Amino acid sequence: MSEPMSPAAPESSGLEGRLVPGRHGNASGPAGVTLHLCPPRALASVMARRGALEAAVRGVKAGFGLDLPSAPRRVAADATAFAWSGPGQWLAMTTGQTPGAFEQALRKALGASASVVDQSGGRLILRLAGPAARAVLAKTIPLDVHPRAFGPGDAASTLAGHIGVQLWQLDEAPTYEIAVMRSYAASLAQFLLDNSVEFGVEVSGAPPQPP
Amino acid sequence: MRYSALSLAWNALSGHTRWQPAWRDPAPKPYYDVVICGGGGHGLATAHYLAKVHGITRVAVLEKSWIGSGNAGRNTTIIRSNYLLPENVPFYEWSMKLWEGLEQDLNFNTMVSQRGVLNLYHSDAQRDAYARRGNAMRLHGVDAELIDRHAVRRMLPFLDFDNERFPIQGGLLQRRGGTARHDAVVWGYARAADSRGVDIIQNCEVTAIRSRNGRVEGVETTRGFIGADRVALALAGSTSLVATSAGLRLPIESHVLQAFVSEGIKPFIDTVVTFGAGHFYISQSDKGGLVFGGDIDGFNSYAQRGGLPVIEDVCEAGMALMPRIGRVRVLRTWGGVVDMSMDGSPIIDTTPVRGLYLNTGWNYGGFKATPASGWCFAHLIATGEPHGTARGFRLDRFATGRPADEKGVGAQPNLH
Amino acid sequence: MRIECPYCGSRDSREFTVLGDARLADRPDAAGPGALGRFVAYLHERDNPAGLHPELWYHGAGCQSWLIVTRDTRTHRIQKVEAARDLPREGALR
Amino acid sequence: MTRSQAFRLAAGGFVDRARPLRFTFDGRPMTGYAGDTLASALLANGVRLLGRSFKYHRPRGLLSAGPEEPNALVELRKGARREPNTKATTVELFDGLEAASQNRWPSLRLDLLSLNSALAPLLPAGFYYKTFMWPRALWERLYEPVIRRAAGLGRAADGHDPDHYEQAYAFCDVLVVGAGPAGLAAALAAGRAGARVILCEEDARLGGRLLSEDLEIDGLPAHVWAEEAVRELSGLAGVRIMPRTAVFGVFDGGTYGALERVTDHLPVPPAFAVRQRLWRIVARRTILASGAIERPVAFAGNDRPGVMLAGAVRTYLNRFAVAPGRRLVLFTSSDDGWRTAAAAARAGMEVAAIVDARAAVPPAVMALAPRGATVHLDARVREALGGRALAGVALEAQTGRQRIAADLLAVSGGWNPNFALASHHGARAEWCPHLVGFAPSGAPDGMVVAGAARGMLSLARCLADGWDAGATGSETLGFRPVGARAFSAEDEPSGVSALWHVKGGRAKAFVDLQNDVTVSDVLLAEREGYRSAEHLKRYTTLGMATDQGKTGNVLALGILAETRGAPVPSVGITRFRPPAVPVAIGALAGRHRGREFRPTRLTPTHAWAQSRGAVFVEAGPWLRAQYYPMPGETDWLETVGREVLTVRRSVGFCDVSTLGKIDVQGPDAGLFLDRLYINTFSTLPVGRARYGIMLREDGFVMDDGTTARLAPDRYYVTTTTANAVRVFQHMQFCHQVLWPDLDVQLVSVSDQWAKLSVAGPKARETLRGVVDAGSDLSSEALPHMGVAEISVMDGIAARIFRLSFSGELAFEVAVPAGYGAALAARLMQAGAAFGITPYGTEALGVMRIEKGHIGGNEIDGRTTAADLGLARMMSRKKDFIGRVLAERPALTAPGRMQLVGLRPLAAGARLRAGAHFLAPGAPAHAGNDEGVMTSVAFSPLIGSWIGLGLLKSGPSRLGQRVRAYDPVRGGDVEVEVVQPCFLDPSGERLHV
Ligand SMILES: Cc1cc2nc3c(=O)[nH]c(=O)nc-3n(C[C@H](O)[C@H](O)[C@H](O)COP(=O)(O)OP(=O)(O)OC[C@H]3O[C@@H](n4cnc5c(N)ncnc54)[C@H](O)[C@@H]3O)c2cc1C
Ligand SMILES: NC(=O)c1ccc[n+]([C@@H]2O[C@H](COP(=O)([O-])OP(=O)(O)OC[C@H]3O[C@@H](n4cnc5c(N)ncnc54)[C@H](O)[C@@H]3O)[C@@H](O)[C@H]2O)c1
Ligand SMILES: Cc1cc2nc3c(=O)[nH]c(=O)nc-3n(C[C@H](O)[C@H](O)[C@H](O)COP(=O)(O)O)c2cc1C
Ligand SMILES: [Zn+2]
Repeated sequence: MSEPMSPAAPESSGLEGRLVPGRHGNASGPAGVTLHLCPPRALASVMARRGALEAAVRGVKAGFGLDLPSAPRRVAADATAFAWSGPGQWLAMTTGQTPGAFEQALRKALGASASVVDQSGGRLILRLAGPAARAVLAKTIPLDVHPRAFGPGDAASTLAGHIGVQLWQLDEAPTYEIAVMRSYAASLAQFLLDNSVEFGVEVSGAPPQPP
Repeated sequence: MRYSALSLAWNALSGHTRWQPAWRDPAPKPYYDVVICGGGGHGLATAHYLAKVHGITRVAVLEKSWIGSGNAGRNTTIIRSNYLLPENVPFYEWSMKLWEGLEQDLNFNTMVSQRGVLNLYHSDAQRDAYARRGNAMRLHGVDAELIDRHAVRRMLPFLDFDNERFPIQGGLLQRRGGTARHDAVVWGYARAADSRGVDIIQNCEVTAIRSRNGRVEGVETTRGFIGADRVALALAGSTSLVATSAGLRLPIESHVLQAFVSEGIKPFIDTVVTFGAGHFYISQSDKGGLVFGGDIDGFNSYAQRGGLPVIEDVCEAGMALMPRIGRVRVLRTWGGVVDMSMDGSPIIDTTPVRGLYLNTGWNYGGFKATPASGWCFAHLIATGEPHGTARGFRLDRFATGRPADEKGVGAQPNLH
Repeated sequence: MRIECPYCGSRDSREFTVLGDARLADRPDAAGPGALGRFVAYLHERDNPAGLHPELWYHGAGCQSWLIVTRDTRTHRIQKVEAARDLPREGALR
Repeated sequence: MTRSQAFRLAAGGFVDRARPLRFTFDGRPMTGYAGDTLASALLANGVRLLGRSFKYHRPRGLLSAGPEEPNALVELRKGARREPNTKATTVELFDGLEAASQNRWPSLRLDLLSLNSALAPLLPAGFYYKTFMWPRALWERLYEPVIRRAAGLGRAADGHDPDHYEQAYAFCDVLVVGAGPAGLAAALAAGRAGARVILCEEDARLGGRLLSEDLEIDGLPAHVWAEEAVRELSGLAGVRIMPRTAVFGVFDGGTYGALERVTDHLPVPPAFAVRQRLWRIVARRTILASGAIERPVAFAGNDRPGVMLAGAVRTYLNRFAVAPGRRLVLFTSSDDGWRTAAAAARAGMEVAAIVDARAAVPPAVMALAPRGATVHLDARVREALGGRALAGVALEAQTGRQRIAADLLAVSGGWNPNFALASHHGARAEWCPHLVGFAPSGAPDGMVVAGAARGMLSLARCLADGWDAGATGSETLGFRPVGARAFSAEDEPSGVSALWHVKGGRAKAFVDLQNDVTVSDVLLAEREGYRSAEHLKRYTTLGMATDQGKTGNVLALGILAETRGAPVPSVGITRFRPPAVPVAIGALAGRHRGREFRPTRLTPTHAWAQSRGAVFVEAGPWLRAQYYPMPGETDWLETVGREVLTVRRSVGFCDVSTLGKIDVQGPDAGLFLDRLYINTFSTLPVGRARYGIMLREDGFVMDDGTTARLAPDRYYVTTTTANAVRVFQHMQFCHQVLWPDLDVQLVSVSDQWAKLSVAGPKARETLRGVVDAGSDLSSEALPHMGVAEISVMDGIAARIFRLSFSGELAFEVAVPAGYGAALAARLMQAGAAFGITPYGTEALGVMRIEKGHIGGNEIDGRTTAADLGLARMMSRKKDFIGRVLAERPALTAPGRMQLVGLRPLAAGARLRAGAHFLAPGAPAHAGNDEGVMTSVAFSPLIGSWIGLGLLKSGPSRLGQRVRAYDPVRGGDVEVEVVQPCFLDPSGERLHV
C-alpha cells in the first residue's frame, strides 16, 4: 500500500485534462490497449561511485534483498524495484515509502558506495498494457519488443518519437511501464494515444497494481 | 560555335548534327603551369578565371570521374549572400555579382534565377538575430528586407499559419538571392575554360602530390605523373585525402549532406524558403521538382549517402511548414560529401608547401560561392596574394583566434 | 545505422549524437611549452580518413555512455564499439 | 452498366464480377470490378488515351501494368486529397474513385501544348542551355515564367493534407522483398525453418508474375499454388505478411525503409486509420525477390497509345480479364514475348502478326504462335502508326516493307532484372549476355538477390532460387535446416537477343517516354561530349522522371553502345538511389507535423498559468508564460511594465524551472567543476552558491549559471534553458572521456524540481507565508548567495537559494515538480497583501537587462569572458576547458566588441536588438561597423528604452554617442554608451 506522499499541498501531474479517462479511438470490440498514469511513487537515481560497484551491489542486496542488474533489466521485490539505466546507474523506485524516506533508506543501504538523488518529482510513469501494446510500441520506440527479444524484467532507455523514455516490461499481458521526464509527459501521452486509437484505448485513472 | 537562339535555329536545319563537343577530351600533357585538382564548380571556375583574367592558359583540370560528379552536380542550387560576418558578406556578395553576369560571361545559360531567398523566423530572438544579419548585409551594400508574418502570408499563403508548433513570425528576405542550374554551371565553366585552351581531363584521379624541398613538382595520377609549377586543390569533400600526401592535416571533416527531389508538379513555390524552427529548406525547379534538404547526417562519411533519420527529420519539418506537400512524393534522395570546416567558413590559401594552393571548407554552402571562389583562387594562384574579399579565409585563423563562425557553435564541424 | 552499444545492445543511430574524431579524447597538457600550438592542433586538425575512423558517439537517449565507435567512413560499416571510459589514456589513440 | 466494359473478357482473371465499382476519369463515369486497377478498369472500358508527355505533350496510353509505368499518370482524388502523378497501374479501384488526366490544356484529347511537338526541331535536349540569355533581364521576367508554366506534371493538393500518417519499426530475421514465386518460396523456406520472417509485397495481391502467367507449379495452376503458399505462411507463427508494402530503400546496418499503403484502396481512410505507414524494418538477412521489368524497343512512334509491353498485355489478359485491344501485332526479340501471342489468341484476340528480330527461334517458341498469325522472323517494326491511338504498324520484313492494321502492338526487348535495392549501397551491376541486360554483382551487407531480380528467368529456377535463399539465409542465422526442395514447374524458354533501336520511320523514337527523351537526343548528347552515362542522364533528363527510367535506361545505354560500337557496360550505368518507388512526404513525416512536429515541454506551473490567462511563448522545446495580462490591459508592454514595477516595488514570482539542473556528486565533484568552469568551485563553502562561466575548448563562452554546494561532495549546477542538454552532454564528455579517473556522478535533475523565483522587496515577507515554521529566511541565516534545505507548505522538502537575476531581494524556491502549481497558488495567497504578481519571461528579460546581466543574445558563441566584462572571473591558478585557446592573440587583442549599456538620447526613442553601431556622422558602411545591439527592453522604472550591446572597445567609451542603425526596420537612433547595469549598480536592493 502506498502511503500518502504529502498531507498538505495537492500534487499535480500536469496531465490533468490531457489523459482523459474513458474509451478513445476505435470503439468496436474490447480495447486493444489500456493506458494509465501510475500514482506517484518514490524514485531515485542511484549511481555507484568509482570502484564501488560491488559494494553498491552488496548494499542493495542487504538493504532490499535485490540483485542490482548489470544489464538493461529491472528487478523487483514487494514494492521496490531497481531498473538499470546505465553502467553503474539505476532508477530505484518504490510504492512503499515517501520520497524522503526512500532516499534515506537508499543512502543507508549504500553508504559511500553510491550517490543517490531523489527523482520522484522528475518522472511520470505511464502504464501501457493489452494485446495491442506491442503494436503500439512498434510505432512508439525503435526497439524490438517481440517476446523473443524483450520480456518481463527487461528494461531499456530509448526514444519515443522525439522524447527520451525509460521503459520496462512487467508481465506477459504484456504490460509495460514507461517513465518519462515530467515536462515531456503531456507530449508523450498524446503520442501514445495517437498510436493507440487504431486499436481502441481505455484510459483509466487508477491502474491496477502490478502483478 | 556560340550559343544563341539563332545558332539553335540554324542547327535545327541540319538536324542538330553539327554541334561540337562542349569541351575537348584531351590526353594529359606532361607539364602544365597550373594543375587544378578537382573538376567541380570551383576547380573549373578557377581555370576559367586563370585563363580569362590572368591569361594563364597552360592549365589542366584533373577530375577523377566526370566533371560535376561531386557536390557541384548534386547541390540544391541556392545562391545568396545573406551572411552576417564581415569575413563572409563581401565575398559572397562578390559571388552574387559574378552570378548576375555569368550567362553572358560563359555564353551558357546557367539559369541564374533571382527568385528570392526567404529565411523564416519564429521568435523575437530569432527576428533580432536576422535583423542583425540583415543590417550587416545592408552595411555591405547587399539587399535585405525583414518582413512580417502578413507579408510572408502574402508570399506563401499555403504555409501552416494555423496549427504551428513554432508560429511563423516573419522572415529575412534577400530578393537577389535565388537558384542557378547546378549542372549548367559546371558545363558552362568547362566549356568556357576549354575554349581558352584549358585541358579538362576526366577519369584522371590525383593519387598524391609530389614535392621536393618544400616545393611542389606535380601530381601523381591514375594516368601517370603530371608536372606542374603550381598545384591547386579544389577537391571539396575529398580534400583531406589528397592533402595528406603533402603532409597537411587540415581543419576539415568530410560529412554527408543529403538532398531530395520530388516528382515534378506544377510550380507553386516561387522563392527559396527556409524553415527557422527545424532543418528544412525548399525551392521548386524549373522542371517542377521540389528540391529540398535539411541538416547533415552528422557523422564523417565518404559514402555519398545518408540515413533515414535525416530523411524523416527533413520531411517532418517540411510537413510542419507546408502540410500541402503531404501527398507529393519524394522521387529521389542522395548525398554529397561536404568539406565541413571548424568554423563553418571556407579556406582559400597558400600552404606550407610552396606552389601548393588550397581551396576547401565549403561546408553545405559552396555552390553559391562558385564564381567568387574561382575568381579569388585564381587571383591567389596567379599573384600569390589573397584576393581582397577572401582575406578572412586563411588557414592560420584558428591559431590566431579569428574564426569566422557564423553560427557561433565553435570548432565542431557537424554543428555548423 | 545501427550501433552496438556495449551496454544496451544494438540500437538505431538516432538514439546517439556524434562528436567526431576520437582523438578529441587526447586532450593535451595545458602546462608546458607549446601548449597553445598543441591545443590548436588538438581542437582543429583532423585526419579525416576514408576508411576506418575511431570516433566519439554519445548514447544520449540510452545509457548516456560516451562510446568510441570505429567505423569505416566509406561504407558506414562498424568494426567495433568500446566505452570511452574504459579506454587507456594518454596518447592511446595516436 | 457492366455492358460498357466492352473489353472485359467473359471469364477468368482475379476480378470480382459480382462487385462492380463506379469511378470517373476526367468526369466520365465508368464501371470496373473489385480487383481492378484504375488502369485495367479504364482499359476494360476502352479508354486508351490516359495522359500527355512532359515536353511535347504527346498523347500517351498504358505501356505497362505496374509501378514502372511512364505514361499513365493521373491526378487521383480531389482538393486537399489530390495526388498528382499517380500511376494508374498501381491504383486499386475503389467505389467512387475520381481521377483526372494532367499536364494538358484545355483537355486530354485536345491539348494545345502539343504544339510543342511542332517546335520540336528547336527544342532538342538541353536547348535551354544555349538560349534565353539575352537580354539578361528577360530571364526572370519572360523566359523562366514561360518555362515554369509548362513545368511539372500534376498539381499538388489544394490544401493541408487532411490524412494521418505514422512511422513504425519492425524487426525480423529474414526480410523477403517481393512475393512472386521466388519470394514466396524464400519465405516458405525461412518460415518453416522457424525464423522471424517479414514478407513485403508492393501489390495488394501476392503472387507476382504468377498472377499474370498461365503456368503450373506442382500440378496446380500457379496462382492457386501462390494462394496455398500464402495460406501456409499465414499460419506460421514467425511469419508476417505485409501486402501493399513497398520496400523503398536500403539503409545502413540492415535497416530498410518500407511504405505501407494502409488505406489508399479506400475512398478515404476510415476513422482512426492512417493513410500510409512508414516502416523501418531491421533485418538480419534480406532476400530481394523483386522480379524483373520488361524492356521496350525504340522505333518511330513507339509512344503511341496501343504500344504496350508484351508482359503487361498478359497481365491485363490473365490477371484482370481485359483485352487491351482487338487485333494484336507482337514485336519481340525474346522467347518470352511469344507467350503474349498465345495468351491473346486464347483470350479470343486476333493475332495479326508476330515480328521477331531474330533470324531463328527455338521450336518450342515457334509452337507458341497461334494459328492464323503470320510469323515474320528477322523482321522489325519500323514505325507505329496512328494518332491518339495505334492504327497499325509499318514493318520491315524479309518479304519487304508492309503495313499491318492493329490496335495493339505488344513489344518485348527482353527483361531487366529489377535490382535497384541491391545497388543502394553502391554495389555494381554486371552485364549478362544471356539476359542482354544487367544483373546485380554484389549487394548490401546481409542481402541476397533471388529469382528474376538476379536474372533467373524461368519459373522453375525462380522457385528453386528463392527456396535456396530462404533456406540458406535462415540456416546461417542458426535456424533449423530445411534442406533443398524440388518444385515441379516449367522452365520456360527465355532466350533473347539485343534489340535496341530500329532506324527509319518518320516519327520520333523515344527512350524515356515520360521526359520525352528521344534516340536523337541521346545521340546529340554523345556528339556534344556528354558521354558519361551520368552526363547523358543530366543533359537529356533521361531516367529522371517519376519512373526513374525503369523501362528506358538500359535501352538508352544499349543504343549508345551500338552507336559507339562498344560493349554496353563500357557506357556505364547510372546510379540507383532511394526511394525505389516514390514515397509521399507525409508518410516520411508520420505524426510529426503541426503541433506534434516536436514535443512540447511544459513547466510545472503550466496549467496554473493557463488558468490565469497567461500568454505563452516557445522557448526551444518549452512553452513558457511570457506575461500574465490583467483585465483592462491593452497591450503587452503595459502588462510587462506592470509586472516589472510590481516586482521592483513589492513582489512577484516567475517560473524558472526550465533552467538545466545537474546534480554533481562524488569526492572529486569540486575538482571536476574547477576544470569545467573558469572560476573555482572547490573552495565554495557548503550552503553557498556561486555564479560560474564555462568556456568551450576554443576559449569562447559556452554557458553561465549558478552552482550551489549542498554538501562537501555534492553540488547542484544550473545551466541556461537553451544549453541544458548540451552542457550535460559536455559534462558527461569531460567526465567519461577526458577525466574518467575522477570519482564524480552526474545526473540531470532538470525535471525533478519546480523552481519559482520570488523577487522584490516583499519577497521575504511573502515567503514567510509559504515556508514551514523553523525556516529562517533572515540575511544572517540565508545571506545573499546562500542556500538552504527547508520545508514548505506543511512538510514538503524544498531548497531555497537566495539568488537574484532581477537585482531585487530574491529567492529561488525549488520543490519537487509535482508541487510547483501548489507553490504558485500558495505564493499568490501569501503575497496577496503585497499585491504579488506572477511574471513571465518578458518581465524577466526587462529586469535582467536593467541589471546588465548577460543572456543568450550576448553569449552568442563568439564572445569571450572578457568581452562580457567577466575577465576577472578567470582563474589563473588552474587548467580548465578553454583556458589555453582563450589566450589566442585575437581573443585578447584590444578593440574587440565588448559589453556596454545603451540609452537613447531622445526620450521615448525605441531601441531594437540587431541594430548596428556607427560613429555619429560616419557613413553607413561596413567599414564603420562598430558593433551590435544585443538586447533591448523598455524599462518602466527608467521610463525609457534601454539596451545592451557589444561595442568595439565599449567599456572605454562610456559617455560617447553612437548611432544604432537598423535599416531593415527603418531605425536610426542616437544612443549613449553607458555602464551595462542601469539600476542599483552597488546592489543595495539585494540586501533589503
Ligand atoms: C546535397 C547538397 C546540397 C547543397 N546545397 C547547396 C546549396 O543549395 N547552395 C550552396 O551554395 N551550396 C550547396 N552545397 C554545397 C556545394 O555543392 C559545395 O560546397 C560545392 O559544390 C563545392 O565545390 P565544388 O563544386 O568544387 O565541389 P565538387 O563538385 O565536389 O568538386 C570536387 C571534385 O573533385 C573531384 N575529386 C575528388 N578527389 C579527386 C582526386 N583525387 N583527383 C581528381 N579529382 C578528384 C570530385 O570528383 C569532384 O568532382 C550543397 C552540397 C550538397 C552535397
Ligand atoms: N521467361 C522469361 O523470359 C521471364 C522473364 C521475366 C520473368 N519471368 C517469370 O517471372 C517470374 C519471376 O519470379 P520472381 O519471383 O523473381 O519475380 P516476380 O516478378 O514474380 O515477383 C516480384 C514481386 O516483387 C514485388 N516487388 C518488386 N519490388 C518490390 C519492392 N520494392 N517492395 C515490395 N515488393 C516488390 C512485385 O510487386 C512482384 O510481386 C517467374 O515466374 C519467371 O518465370 C520469365
Ligand atoms: C537541383 C536538382 C534537381 C534534381 N532533379 C531531379 C529530377 O527531376 N529527377 C531525378 O531523377 N533526379 C533529380 N536530381 C537528382 C539527380 O538525379 C542525382 O540524384 C543527383 O544529382 C546526385 O547524383 P547521384 O544520385 O548520381 O549520386 C536532381 C538533383 C538536383 C541537384
Ligand atoms: Zn547504451
